[in-house]
Amino acid sequence: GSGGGDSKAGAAPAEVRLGFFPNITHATALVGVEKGLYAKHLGSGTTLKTSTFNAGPAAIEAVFSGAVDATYVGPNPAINAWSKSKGKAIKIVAGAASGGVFLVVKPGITTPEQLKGKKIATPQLGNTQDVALRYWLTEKGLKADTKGGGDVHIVPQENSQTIQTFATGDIDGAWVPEPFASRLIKESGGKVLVDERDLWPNKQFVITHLIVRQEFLKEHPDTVRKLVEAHVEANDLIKSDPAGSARTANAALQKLTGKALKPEVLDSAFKNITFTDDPIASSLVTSAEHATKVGLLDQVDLNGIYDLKILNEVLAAKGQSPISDK
Amino acid sequence: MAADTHARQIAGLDALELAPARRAGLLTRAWAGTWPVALAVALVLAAWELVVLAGWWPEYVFAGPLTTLTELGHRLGEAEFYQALTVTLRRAVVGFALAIAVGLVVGALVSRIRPLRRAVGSLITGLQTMPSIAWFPLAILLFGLSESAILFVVVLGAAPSVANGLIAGVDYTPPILLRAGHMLGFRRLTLYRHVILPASLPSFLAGLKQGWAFAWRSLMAGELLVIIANRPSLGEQLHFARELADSPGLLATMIVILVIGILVDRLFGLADNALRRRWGLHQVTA
Amino acid sequence: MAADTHARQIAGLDALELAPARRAGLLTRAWAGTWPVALAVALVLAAWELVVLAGWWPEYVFAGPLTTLTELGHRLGEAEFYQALTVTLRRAVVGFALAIAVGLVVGALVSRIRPLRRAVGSLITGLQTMPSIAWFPLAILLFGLSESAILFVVVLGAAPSVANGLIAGVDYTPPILLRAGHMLGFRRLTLYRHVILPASLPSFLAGLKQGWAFAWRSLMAGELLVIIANRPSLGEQLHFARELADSPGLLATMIVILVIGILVDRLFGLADNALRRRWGLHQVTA
Amino acid sequence: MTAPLTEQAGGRVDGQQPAVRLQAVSKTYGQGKASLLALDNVALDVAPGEFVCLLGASGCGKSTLLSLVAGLDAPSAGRIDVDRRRIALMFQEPALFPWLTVSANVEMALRAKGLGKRERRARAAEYLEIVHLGGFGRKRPHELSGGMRQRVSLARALAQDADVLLMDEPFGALDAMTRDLLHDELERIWRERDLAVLFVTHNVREAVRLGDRVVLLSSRPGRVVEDFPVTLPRPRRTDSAEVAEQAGEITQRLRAEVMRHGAAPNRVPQEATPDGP
Amino acid sequence: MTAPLTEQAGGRVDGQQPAVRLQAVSKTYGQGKASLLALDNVALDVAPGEFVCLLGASGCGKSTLLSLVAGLDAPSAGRIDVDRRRIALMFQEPALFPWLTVSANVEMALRAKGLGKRERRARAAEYLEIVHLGGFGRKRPHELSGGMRQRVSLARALAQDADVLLMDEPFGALDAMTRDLLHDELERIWRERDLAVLFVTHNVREAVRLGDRVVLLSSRPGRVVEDFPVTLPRPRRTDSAEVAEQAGEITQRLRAEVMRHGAAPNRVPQEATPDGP
Ligand SMILES: Nc1ncnc2c1ncn2[C@@H]1O[C@H](COP(=O)(O)OP(=O)(O)OP(=O)(O)O)[C@@H](O)[C@H]1O
Ligand SMILES: Nc1ncnc2c1ncn2[C@@H]1O[C@H](COP(=O)(O)OP(=O)(O)OP(=O)(O)O)[C@@H](O)[C@H]1O
Ligand SMILES: [Mg+2]
Ligand SMILES: [Mg+2]
Repeated sequence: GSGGGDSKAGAAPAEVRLGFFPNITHATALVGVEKGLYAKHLGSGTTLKTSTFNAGPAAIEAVFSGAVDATYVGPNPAINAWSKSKGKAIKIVAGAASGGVFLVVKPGITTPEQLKGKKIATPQLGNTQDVALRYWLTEKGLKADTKGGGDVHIVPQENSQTIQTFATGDIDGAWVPEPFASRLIKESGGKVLVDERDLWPNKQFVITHLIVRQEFLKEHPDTVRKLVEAHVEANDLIKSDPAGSARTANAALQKLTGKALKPEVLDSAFKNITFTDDPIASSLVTSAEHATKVGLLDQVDLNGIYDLKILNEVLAAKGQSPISDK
Repeated sequence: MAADTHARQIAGLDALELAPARRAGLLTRAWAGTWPVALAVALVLAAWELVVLAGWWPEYVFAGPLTTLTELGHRLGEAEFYQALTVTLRRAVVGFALAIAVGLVVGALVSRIRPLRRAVGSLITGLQTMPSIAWFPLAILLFGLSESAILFVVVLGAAPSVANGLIAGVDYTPPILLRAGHMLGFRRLTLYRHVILPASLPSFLAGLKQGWAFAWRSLMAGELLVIIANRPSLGEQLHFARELADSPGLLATMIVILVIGILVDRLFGLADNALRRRWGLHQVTA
Repeated sequence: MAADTHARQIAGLDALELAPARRAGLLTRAWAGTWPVALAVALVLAAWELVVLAGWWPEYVFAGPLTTLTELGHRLGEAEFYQALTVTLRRAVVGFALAIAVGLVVGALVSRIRPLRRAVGSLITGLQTMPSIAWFPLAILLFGLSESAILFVVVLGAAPSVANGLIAGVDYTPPILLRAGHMLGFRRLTLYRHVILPASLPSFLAGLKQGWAFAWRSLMAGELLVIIANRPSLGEQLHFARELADSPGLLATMIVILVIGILVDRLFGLADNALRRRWGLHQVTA
Repeated sequence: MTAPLTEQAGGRVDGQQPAVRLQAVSKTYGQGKASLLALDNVALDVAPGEFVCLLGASGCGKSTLLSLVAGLDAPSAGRIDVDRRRIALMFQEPALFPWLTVSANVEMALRAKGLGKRERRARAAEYLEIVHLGGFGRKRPHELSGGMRQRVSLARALAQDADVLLMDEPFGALDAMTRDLLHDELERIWRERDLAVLFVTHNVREAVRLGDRVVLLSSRPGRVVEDFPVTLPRPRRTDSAEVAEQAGEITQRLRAEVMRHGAAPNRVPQEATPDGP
Repeated sequence: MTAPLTEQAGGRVDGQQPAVRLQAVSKTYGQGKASLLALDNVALDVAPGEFVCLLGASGCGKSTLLSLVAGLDAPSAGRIDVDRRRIALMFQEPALFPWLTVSANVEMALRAKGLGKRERRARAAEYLEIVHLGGFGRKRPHELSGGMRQRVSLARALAQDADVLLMDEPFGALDAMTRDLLHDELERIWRERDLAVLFVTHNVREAVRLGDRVVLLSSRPGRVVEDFPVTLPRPRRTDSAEVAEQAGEITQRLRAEVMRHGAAPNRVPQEATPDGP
């Protein structure tokens, strides 16, 4: 299906459908939509239609079926979509956010050794945080198998459930993204044992990026360029006015989910996330390697998953240096 | 006379079971209908408050009645709540209506055509056990990100119940009535319309009730499929309340869902009472 | 004799409707039971393959029957599949059994005690419409990360159906049988045991069938609640298949769920046939 | 009008406490305009060991009266006293439990007595033998003919071993032969057990054949219009001349009663007449 | 044994095509050991416009025979031909639709004829009037007495306006008076419409009062054992001496037939005897 691509290659489509999650790590989209940046860049010929998803699978289903043309997602769904479609379905055209992931534990725990025999939650078996935790544990000489056994018991469960089980003492820690990390700290007195940024070169690793349907990219490169322009402007806005952007994002969240984040959680979470146009390709590839190493992913060839040509053109036009897809 | 009077013999529960319903005054009846509900609500609230006061869990994990009701009151004061309610109810009604239509046709065909029944009869229950999320990819493939995708999931959830209710009713139609209908010259469609359908009505109604429950649950899941901007829905609210581990929000949404479920049950109850009155079943158990 | 014979008058569908079931040979009957199913499966596979051949969607979005069946065969060859199946089925059976017990007790009480019915009768349908995910937080609070939490969700999903089935059956018990039971000296519990329960059996069975569907769906959702070490489950597999956008995996899991649903329906079908034979309902519609 | 009848009925009790006593019993079905006065100010006594037959046009309230006595329904006015005894009621329909075999249906009547399973089965077989259905115990109700079902229902009522037996057209669906045989059986059991029987029938000869008294009900509202004592010596035979003669008399009276209501005896009265004309 | 009877039955047709013809009809219920031969090699003709009454002990297969003729069941052997005519069957039970009012129940019989709603209602009212239930049209079946329900069922059967009318103990639950009135009505309608009637009853007088022929069935297996022509001039009266006399004769024969089967006429035969002794 070619969804919104109802015109010939090159011509602007009547509509572009963009997906994102009502989630603080998707602040680029939240701010961009709230401030009308996408609409502005797309111009009058093309209308923006946004779709919000509750999680990665729904977003990928929508991309696969041609129901959206571009969407913000995390690294896992992107790798999935790439490998399941054998490199045919999507391209990553820009990065959006980095960081904002922590291992939060009960106050008593201060060293990795103390995690022995403890239960640690991750958002989902085999997702980036799950892989990161497992890899980190092997580095520290602790064993954890994919079935929940070993020195440390890894309990994959939804983040909301983590909030609850951490409070009731069912788990001893969690490797989770924002805003859940901040909530564990602020609400349940959790302590940060690991800031995942510390594990990566330049303290940078991808948490959100923008993917586009390959077909759409082929047919409407200009429209994608306009999307990327808006995307870059949104990130620039966030960088230049973090406090204001945080409020904008929170207002958008309120609109979408009916519930805004508490100010202290919002501030702390926003501070821990870096918004960047760089998809930090190296972290994606390394993460995939780690996943393979801990036995959660078959060897996957990520070569060609990035198409940063448009991004680099946009950056060049703004006089910024190009970004590598390696 | 020392003999026991019957009034005493059938006292208590049995009197209740067998005595005919005497029409009491309107006020008395209203009161009889209200106090048990009021009492039940009061008991639940009290127990809930007690649990919270016991302090087993922090309030942000398990909100107390006060917090929850405040949250609910807050929501009731906002236009968004009513928008969400309208959107969800509209979807539920449309989806359910479609499911009834589909279920009726499928149930009617399957119940009377033997090879078809052999072929796909069991499939109906099979489909019923299929969780909604399994249909999501197909729904999106077929309908894209549209209302239709939601309705598709709702129909797939509810239609099997409706069909199964009808089939059960048909199977348990008293043979003597079928024979009577046959002798009156009714065949196939007319037999269906004049004999089988009315005779199956009680069972069909039960199927509808179950179908509504399936439809509603499927809807709650399905509303996450397509989150349409500026069109809030109950399913979405439920999900986000949970996603954000927002205990008062979750409990408030649960109350709303419960209340809707109860109201719908009352509607079914009215239909059911009318039916039983017609069939002369109310006299004994009323 | 030029007159129409009856054989001709009741030809076709009506003969099927009204003629008594003649017991045919074992082989003939087996064949009559098999060919419609075989045909249905063949038709579905053919249609599926056609859709895939038409190429509307790439294979990674909507896997064809060959890919899916290969994937399924692959799974069937692995021990993990059988572990998952065992775990899930055990949970389903235990949860369902609990739900039946709870549903029976609640249904029996609510159907016969009038104030209770007024108070919580409608709540049953209310609870039935509550999506499983709404119960997750409560399940965890009450049972921690354990099997019990899963069972809790399953019971809450299925028990209302069972109770509602029983209540419907009780409401539609023919008054004459209640009166007969009363005259035989049965009261309350004995009336229940000897008259009302058996008379409600058809409706109760229908309720059980719906209850199973609810139990199964709740289980599929609930199995994500507590992913326990070394214990794979069907619900988990379904979820992961979707999570990983793994179309063949998802379809294979759906087939497994469908087959289980169909088998369970057959079990219910057997019970139902036995019941109808007893009641003398098979003669006309068989 | 009913007062002398009450005395007449009461007079037959001979000082003994009646097994069943109805005093000024009325029964109205429904409410408002659609209401129907089925029984009006009925007084009736049945002495222990007495066999009372009830006659009346179709729809005059006979079944209603039995279900009031059985306690299945409450009278709208008046008072019903039943001596502390077990009552059995044989309904106008067979009212068998379709999910039980014929034998099990009869056994249900024996459950209340706390008999063992085997004992119950043996007793049920005896009763089925009495109604000439020996050997049909393992069939199910739907496999029986109408008359056979009625006999199972009779066996069940007899098996209850009650002190007061209410019977609503128990032999209506039976051929004359079987009926005669069952008359003998019923009479024997009534004698042996010293039963009080209230027996509804449309067959006047049957009433005379069996009853100590034949009570005639009027139509809509049902009232006791006549109470015929039957003093013929027992055993009586349905086709004997004496029975025929008395039956003829009663039929005359019945005919007059029905005629009094006009050619269409079952028209709904324009208004319920709570106290009669 | 049945061969001469067949001829006797066939002889009455006088060259005309019979409305109903049964030839060597047998019906077995069930299978194997539990099987029961309900009808055995029955031959019977009913001429157009003929009124045939069927007598027999309880459970001898009368209802089975009617449902075979009505086409509700298929014979196990033999052949049933019904002249291209509409058949109406009044069941032994009332078989009313509980969800419909009395009037609507009767109207159902008129639907097949494509009458308009108002016309249907008017006609239904007429038929209810005929069975003396005028004014009860808006009640529901459960609000009627047993005999009233039976009359509604009669009204429904009459309303069908069929050419062949099968009636299974239609007046079993009625008092003698109402019965007499309905006999007259039925006879009138039979005359006017030139109906072929097959009428099951346990009342021998009723059979003689109404029938052109009275056919006697034996018990288990049901066979035609005798075919009495009734030549009394019409109009006849149930309580007339002639009717009583002929009824007496038939009763004698019936009694002999039942006796032939022993005191317990309804014992299950040890083995099904497909071809008779
Ligand atoms: N449940 C009911 N609701 C309303 N009216 C009723 C009900 N039962 C009986 N009636 C009415 O009460 C009157 C008496 O009914 P009942 O059944 O007692 O008559 P019956 O004497 O037994 O007649 P039959 O000989 O025909 O059985 C009838 O007119 C009937 O319509
Ligand atoms: N559906 C059935 N299944 C098995 N046996 C049956 C069935 N219907 C009738 N029978 C048997 O067939 C025989 C004849 O039954 P049928 O109903 O024709 O008798 P009937 O002459 O109408 O008796 P009655 O005067 O008591 O109504 C009976 O022995 C009965 O047990
Ligand atoms: Mg009666
Ligand atoms: Mg019969």
